[in-house]
Amino acid sequence: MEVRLNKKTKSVLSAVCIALFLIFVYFGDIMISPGSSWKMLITVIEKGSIYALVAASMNLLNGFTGLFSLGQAGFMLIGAYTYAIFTIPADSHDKVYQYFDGGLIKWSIVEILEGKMGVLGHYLGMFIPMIGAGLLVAVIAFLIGIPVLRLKSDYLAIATLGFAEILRAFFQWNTLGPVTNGSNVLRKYTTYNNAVFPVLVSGICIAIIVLLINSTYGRAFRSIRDDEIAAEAMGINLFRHKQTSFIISSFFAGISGALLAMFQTTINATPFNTVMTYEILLIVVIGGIGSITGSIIGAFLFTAASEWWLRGLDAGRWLGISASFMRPGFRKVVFAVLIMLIVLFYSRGIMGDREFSWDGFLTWCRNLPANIKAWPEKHKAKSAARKEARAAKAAAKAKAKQAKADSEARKASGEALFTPLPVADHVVVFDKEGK
Amino acid sequence: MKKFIALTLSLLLVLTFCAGCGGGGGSSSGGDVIKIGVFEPASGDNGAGGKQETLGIQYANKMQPTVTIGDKEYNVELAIVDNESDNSKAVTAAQNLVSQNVSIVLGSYGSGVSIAAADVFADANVPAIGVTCTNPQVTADCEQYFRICFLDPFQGTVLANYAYENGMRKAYCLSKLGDDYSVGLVNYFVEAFKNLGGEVVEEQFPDKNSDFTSYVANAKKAGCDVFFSPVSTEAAALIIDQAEAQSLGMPILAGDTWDSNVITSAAKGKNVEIVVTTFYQEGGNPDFDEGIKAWFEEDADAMTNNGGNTDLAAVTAMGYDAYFVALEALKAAGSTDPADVLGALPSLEVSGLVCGDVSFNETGDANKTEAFVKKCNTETGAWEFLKKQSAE
Amino acid sequence: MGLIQTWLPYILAGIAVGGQYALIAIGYTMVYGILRLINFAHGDVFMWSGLIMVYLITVLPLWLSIILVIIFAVVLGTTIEKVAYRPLRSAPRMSIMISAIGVSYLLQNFALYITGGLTKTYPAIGWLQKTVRIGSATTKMVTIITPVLTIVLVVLLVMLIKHTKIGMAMRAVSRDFETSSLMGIDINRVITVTFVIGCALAAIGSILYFSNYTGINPMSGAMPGLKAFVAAVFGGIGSVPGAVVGAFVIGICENLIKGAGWTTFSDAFTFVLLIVILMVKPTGLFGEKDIDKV
Amino acid sequence: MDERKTVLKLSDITMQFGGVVAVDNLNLEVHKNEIVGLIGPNGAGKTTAFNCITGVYEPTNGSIEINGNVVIENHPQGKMKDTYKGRNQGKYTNTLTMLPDKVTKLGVARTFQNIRLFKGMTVLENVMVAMHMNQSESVFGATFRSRKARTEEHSMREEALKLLKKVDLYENRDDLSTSLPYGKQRHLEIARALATHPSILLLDEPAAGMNPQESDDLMNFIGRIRDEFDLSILMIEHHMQVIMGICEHIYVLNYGGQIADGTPEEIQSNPAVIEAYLGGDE
Repeated sequence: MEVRLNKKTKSVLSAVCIALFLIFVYFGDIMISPGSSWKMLITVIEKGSIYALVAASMNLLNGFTGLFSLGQAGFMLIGAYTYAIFTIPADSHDKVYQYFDGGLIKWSIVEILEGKMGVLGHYLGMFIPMIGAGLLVAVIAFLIGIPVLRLKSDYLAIATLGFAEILRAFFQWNTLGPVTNGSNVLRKYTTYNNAVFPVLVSGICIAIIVLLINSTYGRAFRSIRDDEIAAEAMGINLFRHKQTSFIISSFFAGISGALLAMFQTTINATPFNTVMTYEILLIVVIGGIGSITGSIIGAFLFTAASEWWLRGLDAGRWLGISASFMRPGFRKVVFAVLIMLIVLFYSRGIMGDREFSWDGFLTWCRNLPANIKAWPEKHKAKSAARKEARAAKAAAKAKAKQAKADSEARKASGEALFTPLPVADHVVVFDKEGK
Repeated sequence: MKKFIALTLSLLLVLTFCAGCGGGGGSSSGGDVIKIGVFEPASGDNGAGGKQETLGIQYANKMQPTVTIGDKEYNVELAIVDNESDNSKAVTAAQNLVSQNVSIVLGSYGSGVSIAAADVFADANVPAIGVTCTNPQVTADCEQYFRICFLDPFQGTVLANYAYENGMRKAYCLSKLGDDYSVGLVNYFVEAFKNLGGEVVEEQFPDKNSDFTSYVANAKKAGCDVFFSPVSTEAAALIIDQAEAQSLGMPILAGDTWDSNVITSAAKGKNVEIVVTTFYQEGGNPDFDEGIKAWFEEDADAMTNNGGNTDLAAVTAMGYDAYFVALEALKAAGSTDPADVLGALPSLEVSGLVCGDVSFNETGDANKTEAFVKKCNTETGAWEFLKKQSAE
Repeated sequence: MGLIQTWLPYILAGIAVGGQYALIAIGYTMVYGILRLINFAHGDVFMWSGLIMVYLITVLPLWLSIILVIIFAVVLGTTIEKVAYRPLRSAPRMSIMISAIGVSYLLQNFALYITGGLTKTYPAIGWLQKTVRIGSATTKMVTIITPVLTIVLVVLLVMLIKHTKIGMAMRAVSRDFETSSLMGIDINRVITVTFVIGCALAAIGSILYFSNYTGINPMSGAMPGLKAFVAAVFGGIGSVPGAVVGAFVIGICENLIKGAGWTTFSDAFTFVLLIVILMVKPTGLFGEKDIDKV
Repeated sequence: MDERKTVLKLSDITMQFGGVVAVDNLNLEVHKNEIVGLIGPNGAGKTTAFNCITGVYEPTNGSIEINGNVVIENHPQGKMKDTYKGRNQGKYTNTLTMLPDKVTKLGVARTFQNIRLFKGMTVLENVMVAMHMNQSESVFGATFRSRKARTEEHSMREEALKLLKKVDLYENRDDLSTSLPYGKQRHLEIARALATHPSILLLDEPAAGMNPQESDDLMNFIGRIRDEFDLSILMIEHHMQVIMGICEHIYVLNYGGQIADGTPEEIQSNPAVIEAYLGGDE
């Protein structure tokens, strides 16, 4: 059974769902008391939406353009710092830059605009440095891309990883202290006051990414992912398109960095290391490489699991089970094992390369009862098939063993060792790149 | 099919967790239980120190598991979260504590995570007591943050004074890139040392570095009189090792982090001279010393968390004190409501603690005027008390 | 003369750490040569070898511990290959690399759980940690042993690759994976042997490295691992002598940079070197050019 | 000889990899609306020649003219100077290179020996990708759906659908490209190449793996598109029936070298060709 809705119904449905979600987040943040465990849900939504944006931006590169880049944390770092540096209120500079005589930049965009335009200026003052952060990251990505994007897959990965590490050292450099505060945290900068802010900003940015992917450029990116040589033969300038994708992805990574800075309220370069990049990559993998919906789901699941649901595993009590082996660190082991299981057995992730659609969702819902009913049958059939396969394998093994024993016996009896190789008239040479 | 199973499973998971978390949080906040949050690193760079500090709190909780507030007796439950020594994880970890409805929070070891979490505590109006985070920024702009230890400007000056008084004129200062504790303390030390007329060479090492050969060589090359490196214990052990290998030939000076059995066991049997400033001198309160050592002996987990032996770290004693300060605050507030506890803290005066009496000044810092100076006896692998040093 | 005296300690340290990187880098370069896979978990195998030593030495004599550590590393490495890489052999390149990152994440977190995040002190292996004097510099015995042992092992390895049947098979597989499998070479066996050699060398490297820098924590493998990989790229991936040369260059440069006062950028330098070499000579010092088939 | 305009001309093209000469001094011409065959045993260097024309490889020596302009030219340089084994060293002095996408923009489209469709995309999308280079909207305009982007997208879709109708793939337009049967995948690859508006089409073994009936159809198809799209075609093929059936001129390669060229009749009776294919008597 398939469900097909017309376009208008779908738009209305989507709009209603989004509006409801935003209202829930907005009032949730205001009304839920900090002492309630549901507050954690809001925190997870905040952080999850930020990670969703950076995961989507990484997916644009890895999943849609086929560029294996590991520089995301480095780009977030620049975004976070750029935003923070320009929004620290003037009278906090002495405290924040306590070792650097109040720093070099002694004003805040937010304050300047707020003085001139009031509340509107306040938000404008937040958006300008945020967009600025994205643009600066884009410029840096442009520069980094010139040498790096000519490299092949894994060299590209390791080179972008290297750049991220260099950036980190650079931002902690004492000589730049008057701007970056060296090794010390940046804080006191303007942050949002309701969780709906990051959700909304990430949502808009992800929508733009989706629009891009569905445009003619998105098609060109996907063709590069599927087959670089064929794409080039279709007149697509590889370098230019890779660069475009890299710059746009970095722009959004920069924005999400700025959002993360707001979420954390303090920023330090240390956590923006390879582990952070790996986490983002794992979110993309869990969700499905090549699915933006998947990245979003993955981001929320990842954040919720690691920051909330599995915390009990560290404290020794989880889902009513308590055991002495559940001590600090156990959560991360369980988590890593889960990720390995996904990578090995569900390598396509939750969504594969499919996206959410109302038709698909409703069809799935409608077929759910039937599928559940049919499940035991199917399972039985499957396990039977598996059993058969196992038996066949065992038989083949036994046969091979027998053959080997035979040949040993023949060898022992002095028969000629020469067995001609089967002559293949057509040798298929696979592509080494595994394209 | 596989996908379908996976989806249902994850859906189920989500539901159980939501239900579990929601229900669990609600039920435990009632009754006669009061929660104290422990915001400490159990992993990452400061994992070792964080665990030792937590041990002090746990031991105190074991000794005094109840508190009478008003007329009612409450069982004290510790809600421990791992902030992973990571500023970005600290925020959610702190939020996690707040959402468990804790009345007061203790911690953290390491100033960076405390600074990062300060806003969460401020938003929720939950009071926090820093145990050994010495960076002035922790309490400076946060009304909710108090602390029971001395501050870096004080400690830096004390160390500089000690160095200068003992005839050291040129100091090699090594801090860790991106670590606000060591960078901050070095900064204050340098300031004070230069004021006294000393000379300094400053260097920083990057994250995850384990090769300190060149730093030791640099100190020797510069002809320094003292090697000042108030870094985490992880790096400390490696520095001591290299100092021995290259015959450093000058004393190593460090702050409170080095007052740990990690250092003594690393230095044992080696030809190095290590001097630290700290909060507590073993033997200052024999009852406490014996009690906690006995606990280490009987509880294998506690022993492991203490680094495998019963040597006592200053941060453990501080953790112990912090717990009692929290209890006093609860009693003074006469309520389990975080806001009331916060109101009671500024005027609180607690005596009878193992590391000296505690009262808070207007920024919320403890009024402390002296630090203990200790030296490592490399033959016995134990700390020897040298003197009390003030900032004057 | 004065110049040498000043710089000798740095050069000695550089040679020592370079030798240790070299032993790790061989594992990277051989695996990459054959599977075209950056084995991100290799640095963690190295870390685990160190960790296991810490636990073994408490109950067993030194010689037995060393042997067991090497066996452990080999078993761990080949198991990783079997469980995490082999099922994905026909999957896209990116999947297998992600699997490698996942394994690395798992190994680190498991170590975190076991050690409780505390730094373990590596046991003192007798005379390896003895202090010796060379000219103006004092250093540990291991500093002098490392380069010698490294060179000996590498010579043995190169001989193995050049003159034995399995070595020939390895060269064939690294040249052309599919064709050599059509020629009747047991690919899986070659890959297993590669992992065995790589991990055994990493285990020996871990003994030397941690004798020199005696603290082990779950992240101890990450940085040496990355640097060793850079060394492998520098020397030309797939080339064993190249990896060794690259490792020594990186080790020495890193220490000289620290000596020159640029301590903030000592790690960043490694990556600058990587990017420069990839720009100027993407195939590394001794690498061979790969031609795409269309 | 042929009075028609020369659209593609290879002069002394030599491609040497290390010490192996894959293509040795190839001279070849394709005239307007002509169908030219390039044949030879396996490993004779036919596909390498294609790769030189399309800019995938840089030839070691020689020059390539497209529509009368020299667009690729090279001569042995650097280390190759001493190791060069081919002829005509010193005849060429310029170095002109061109990336594959530029060659395609000049009107040279190609298909591949082992089909290279975009696996994750539908049939329609595969064709639309090939039209991407002719659209002029910037990435911003395209993302935010400017009026221009919408009209261009619309006309691209219309044109692609029209093209699919012509190659009998209209019904399959929303299928994944890899789900098509083998023969249709070949058709799609050709349709995709046509979508770039080429004047010269390079077909690399279009009939590989086809039965006689299918190859007959293919022959008709190639002839049809030649007329309909006003193309000149250069094709590599092993099916002699196809080659002899539609090619006006045939070039034969063996071990990189050019051993013969001429009309199908001439080739069929050429002793060198027979020897190359059947092996001469010792």
